[in-house]
Amino acid sequence: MSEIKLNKVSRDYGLGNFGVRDVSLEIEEGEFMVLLGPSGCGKSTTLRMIAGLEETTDGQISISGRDVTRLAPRHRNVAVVFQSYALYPHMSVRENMRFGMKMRKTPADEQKRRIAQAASVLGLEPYLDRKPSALSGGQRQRVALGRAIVREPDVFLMDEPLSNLDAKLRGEMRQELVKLHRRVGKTTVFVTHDHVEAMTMGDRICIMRNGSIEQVGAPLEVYAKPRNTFVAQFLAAPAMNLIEARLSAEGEVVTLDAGPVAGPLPEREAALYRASVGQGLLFGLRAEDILTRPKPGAQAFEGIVTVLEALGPENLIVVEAGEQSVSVRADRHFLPRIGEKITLYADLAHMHLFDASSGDAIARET
Amino acid sequence: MGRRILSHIGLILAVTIVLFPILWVLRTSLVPAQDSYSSAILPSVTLDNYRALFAEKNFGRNYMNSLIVASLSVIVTMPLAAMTGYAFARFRTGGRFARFATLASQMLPPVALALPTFMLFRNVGLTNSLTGLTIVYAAINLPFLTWILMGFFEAIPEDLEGAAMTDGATRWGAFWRVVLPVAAPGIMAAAVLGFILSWNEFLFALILGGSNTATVPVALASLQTSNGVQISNVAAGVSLAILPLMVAAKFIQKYLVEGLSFGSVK
Amino acid sequence: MSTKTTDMMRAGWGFAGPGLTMLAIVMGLPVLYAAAISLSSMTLIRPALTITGFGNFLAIMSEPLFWNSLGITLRYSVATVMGEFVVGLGIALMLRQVVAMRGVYFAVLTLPMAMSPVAVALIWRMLLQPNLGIVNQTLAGLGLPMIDWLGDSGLALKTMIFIDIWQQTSFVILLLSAGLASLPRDPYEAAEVDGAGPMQQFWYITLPLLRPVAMIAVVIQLINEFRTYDLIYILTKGGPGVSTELLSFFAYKRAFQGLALNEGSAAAFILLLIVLLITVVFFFLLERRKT
Amino acid sequence: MKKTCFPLTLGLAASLFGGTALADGVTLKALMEDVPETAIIEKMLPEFEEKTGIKVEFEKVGYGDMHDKLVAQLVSGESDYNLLEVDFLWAGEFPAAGWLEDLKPYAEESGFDMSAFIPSTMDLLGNTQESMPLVPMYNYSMGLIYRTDLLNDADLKAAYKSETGQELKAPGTLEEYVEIAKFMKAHGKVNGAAMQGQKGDPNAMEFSNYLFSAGGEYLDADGNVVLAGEAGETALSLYKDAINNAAQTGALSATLDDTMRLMCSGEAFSMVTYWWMLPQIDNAETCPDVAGKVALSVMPGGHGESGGWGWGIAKNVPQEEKDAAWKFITWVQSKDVAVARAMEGHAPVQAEVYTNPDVLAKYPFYKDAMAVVESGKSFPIFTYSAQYEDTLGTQVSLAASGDATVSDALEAASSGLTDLMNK
Repeated sequence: MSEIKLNKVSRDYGLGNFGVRDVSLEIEEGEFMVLLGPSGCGKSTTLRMIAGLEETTDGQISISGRDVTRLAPRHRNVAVVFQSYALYPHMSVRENMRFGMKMRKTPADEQKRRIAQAASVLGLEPYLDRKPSALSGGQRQRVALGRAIVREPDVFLMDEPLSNLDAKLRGEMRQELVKLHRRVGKTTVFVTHDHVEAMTMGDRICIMRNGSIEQVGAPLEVYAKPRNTFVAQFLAAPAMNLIEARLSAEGEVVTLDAGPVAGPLPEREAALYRASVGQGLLFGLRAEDILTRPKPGAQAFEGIVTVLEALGPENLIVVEAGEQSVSVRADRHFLPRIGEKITLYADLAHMHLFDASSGDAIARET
Repeated sequence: MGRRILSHIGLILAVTIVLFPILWVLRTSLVPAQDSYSSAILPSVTLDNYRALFAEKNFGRNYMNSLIVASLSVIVTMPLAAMTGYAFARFRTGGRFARFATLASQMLPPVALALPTFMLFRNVGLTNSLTGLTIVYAAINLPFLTWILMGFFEAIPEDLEGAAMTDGATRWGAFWRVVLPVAAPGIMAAAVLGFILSWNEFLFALILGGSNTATVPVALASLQTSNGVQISNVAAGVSLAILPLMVAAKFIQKYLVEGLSFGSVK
Repeated sequence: MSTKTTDMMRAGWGFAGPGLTMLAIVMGLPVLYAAAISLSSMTLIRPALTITGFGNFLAIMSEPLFWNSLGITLRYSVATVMGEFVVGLGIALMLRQVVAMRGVYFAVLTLPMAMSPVAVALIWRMLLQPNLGIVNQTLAGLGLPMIDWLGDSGLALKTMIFIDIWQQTSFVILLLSAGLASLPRDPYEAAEVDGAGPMQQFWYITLPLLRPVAMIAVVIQLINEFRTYDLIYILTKGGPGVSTELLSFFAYKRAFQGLALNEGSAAAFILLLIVLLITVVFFFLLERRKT
Repeated sequence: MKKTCFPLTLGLAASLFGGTALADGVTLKALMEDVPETAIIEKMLPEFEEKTGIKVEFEKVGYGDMHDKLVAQLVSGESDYNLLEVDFLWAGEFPAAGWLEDLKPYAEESGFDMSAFIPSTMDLLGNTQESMPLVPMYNYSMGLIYRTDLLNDADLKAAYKSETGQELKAPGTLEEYVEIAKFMKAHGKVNGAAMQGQKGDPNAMEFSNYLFSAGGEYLDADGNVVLAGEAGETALSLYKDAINNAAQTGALSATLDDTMRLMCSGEAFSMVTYWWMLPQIDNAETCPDVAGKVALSVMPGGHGESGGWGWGIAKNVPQEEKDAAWKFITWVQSKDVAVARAMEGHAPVQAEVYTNPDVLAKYPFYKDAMAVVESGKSFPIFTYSAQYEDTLGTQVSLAASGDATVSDALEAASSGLTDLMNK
């Protein structure tokens, strides 16, 4: 019932300066939608427009089928968790949580019940009477969450809520948020610039750039089928390797010429990409699709190791191949020396091709 | 170490320069009138100067007037200054022009304003009343306090109001329940400054006031008569005039520094 | 122009409305009235408000005494504000160095701010009384010559500048202390690591970071000093000769003693214009940095 | 005329809080200088109220603030102050601006005896055959107060004799006075003259005494400016000489207050001042160093500066208040009340008070005082008297400090006077 619909929504700052332009998006009831993008891409603005904190200059926003475009934030029944947490510094944890219910005239015993419940879920019981200034970052984060939960809003809106936490805590909170979402089951919009958060938390991801949506879809689907180089590169670290390439055909055989990686395409890929022969292309391959051992259909090439990052579970290697820097994700036992010349195998079964001028993916629909 | 000792020396010097005149005034207020100008430190001590001030000069009334007008004007002006400062800080209301025009309204010398103000106030029956003086002070202090408070509000994260508004508060509610309490130190600092300004103002108090509404500075100035300055009474009056601010110094200090530093630099 | 944020604009005017309305009525009307007077033939003897144009401005600008007052005012304001700033900054920095007694120092050093200028002038008049005042008595006691603080035309303005600095520095100390208190710690640590000494830290970190507060302090004080009136009124009445006749006192004399309300107002508006010009420069420098 | 443009809010606020008390019957309100003279009258007010049913309220402020406050009221539609205390310096300005009721008809109608007032006190306030803007209230004419003990000191006498070939005695001319004052400073271990050289009222008044003593005038009988004559030159030269060679350090910033303290502490031989300063200095309690050693005389040349306050009635008040104010004036200046005030130390303006046996018994020096009052000459009284005081003060100050030559300063003071009179 509490789905969100954005219909050609824009935020015009004047003088042709748009924060968000013509964004249309449907978020389903109970869905966890992640808005992902680099800073300044309009994701926070979009979120704030849903909340009513930012004016929508064009288009419509509806929540639960109700047009809220011109409604004040307080009439939208949404809860926002801010990056800075925005806890009321002059109120105790308990009062922070109570504030929203007080504003909505929730009965007192109901207030008490919800605060107690949220506090127990979030482990905040010992801190209820403390001021936010006496809490650690993680605790504040929980208070901000608690404050949103007790309100029992139609929609949760979270604006980079984890970015002020240290790495370990961030990982834990990620999982807790997912669990929480499963339990509460409320429609959630989550803004982040961190692709890991996006991949692990979202039911769907909406990737934005320059005020527009680039791609929307389930995490793995987007990962597997990025619509363009921007999405392809943004969604992973190390970013997808991109190499200028050309295809040439000779009878049935389609040959790839992407600098160091050159050779005939496997049969399936050959069929898929035949149409692009002669075009200016970008050849894309994720770091994990470059293998250290031969495999049928994988094209061998050589490179000189320039960087080796042993992460423990895996090693990240950068090699210099021809003029190209290529990132490789290798297993932890593969430990070449810097400067060593090694042979690698590009698994062309997982290759991507993009148009060199537009950056759009060459359709690989079968 | 070295630097700290040098600082102490410098500060003690500064304190001496500031304190000596004040202590000398206190001393002058406590010696008989004919010893006002003697260089003896305390030839004899008397409270006659104070007694005369209250018995012959109606200083008690002046003191009450000053307290009333200074307090009331602060009470009137603070909400207005807070709201205007908030509008300037958050909504950039009126842009630079409004900000500047507000400040510019303070730049005309009071001597040029006193008579026009008197005439306008006279027409609505607000001369010779504490109400009129309160309104003038509230207006005089408004721009300065607005500017000070603007600094505080700029330093308060906007998300706080966002949180309050999504929590169900109106814009006004967010301001009232969240922004104001958070800005409390700044508000206190501004209020103290407003009080001091009103407490010390002279020209408008003189022109707009009457016999029953004379404030402390007017009373002090009236001790400068054509047949001599009643310096011992002046000393007593000055001592009493700075008394409330000395008594509250600790409190004032705390709020002024805490309050002002909150907003002045981000 | 932009077509945006009518909602925010409405909210903004809603908040600013009451204050600005009050300001417009209580301050704005008298300012307009005074402006009208400055353009009229209104004197205390003939108090009809007949607009005659800029004659009053031309009249006073043709007087050497006016230019004398203007020159003195500029000198006075620049000297007092510079003095207050340098001394104030020095004291604020020293206050930062010490721990013990800091509260006491601070309380004393900010005390003059709480005193009415009328009271301050009366106090100093008493202390500097040339024959019996404690200052000259002390000098005499030390075998030094007595100094004619306010009666010597070469010295009177300097004495007034000193007295003004004595009182007004306290406000600058307050503002700068507050500014210093809110400076971030990190840049100093970074500078320490980079090998910067105390002087360099002051020059390259403290001063630039303090700039916004310092500019506010300077602007506020400039506005204040340009309008100085109470001090002259009680200390010198503009004398000896015309050596301390600041413009605001010139305007006052013209309006109330000379009964030429119109010319007095004109002088006041010229003063306003000068202050306005100076503040506009500071103001836009300040604003530009913010955005 | 402005009424229409007032926004409702102010009017509303006014009607809610506005606070002028409405009294039954007439209440007289006067702005008075906050000095003992005012307190003396204030104490007697219940008597007047009992007699007439008219309530009188005094609002007391400092001299420097009175003019501006009065002006603000008098230029407005209706003055709060109906009874006025007016300094002689404003006696030209106030009638010229049409702020004062002409009191001549009142005096004629009520048969109030104006001849009792010493003529110089009447002239001082701009009263003529044709009109009477003000009734004298209080006098502050100026004379010379000097130390008799120093004049009679044998050593000084001898030294003076050997230096000048003259006897040391009370001076008969201005030159002699300045001579003696300089001598005292050189030999007497005291300042020869305690001078109030602050620019404006103090030095203008002081210089006037020098001018009149030297036989000079501001205006001749036909109203022409004659300040820059030979006598003027002499007076200003002597004044400058006195400031530089006879007066105390800091004389150029000194006011009455400073001179009084100097004299009181025994550190000056003489001062040109208001005659009623004598009892304050000749007071064993407040000035033990000099009590019994001081005397008052008319300025050495025979004429000093007159000064005084007058009672006036504001024009912009209702008639019943004007009548009440007149009633008050006739009461407060009636013979009995005037004597009673004098007994408390109030400076009289009527000859018979000076010669009243009770008053003389209490204040024997009143016969000298009356001479001072009677011989007093007046500063020019016209619309811009107050401004002229400043113009003159500025030039005197410039000349005395050496920033202008005597003749230039005199010329400027003279042309300043001409300009203002023609304005």
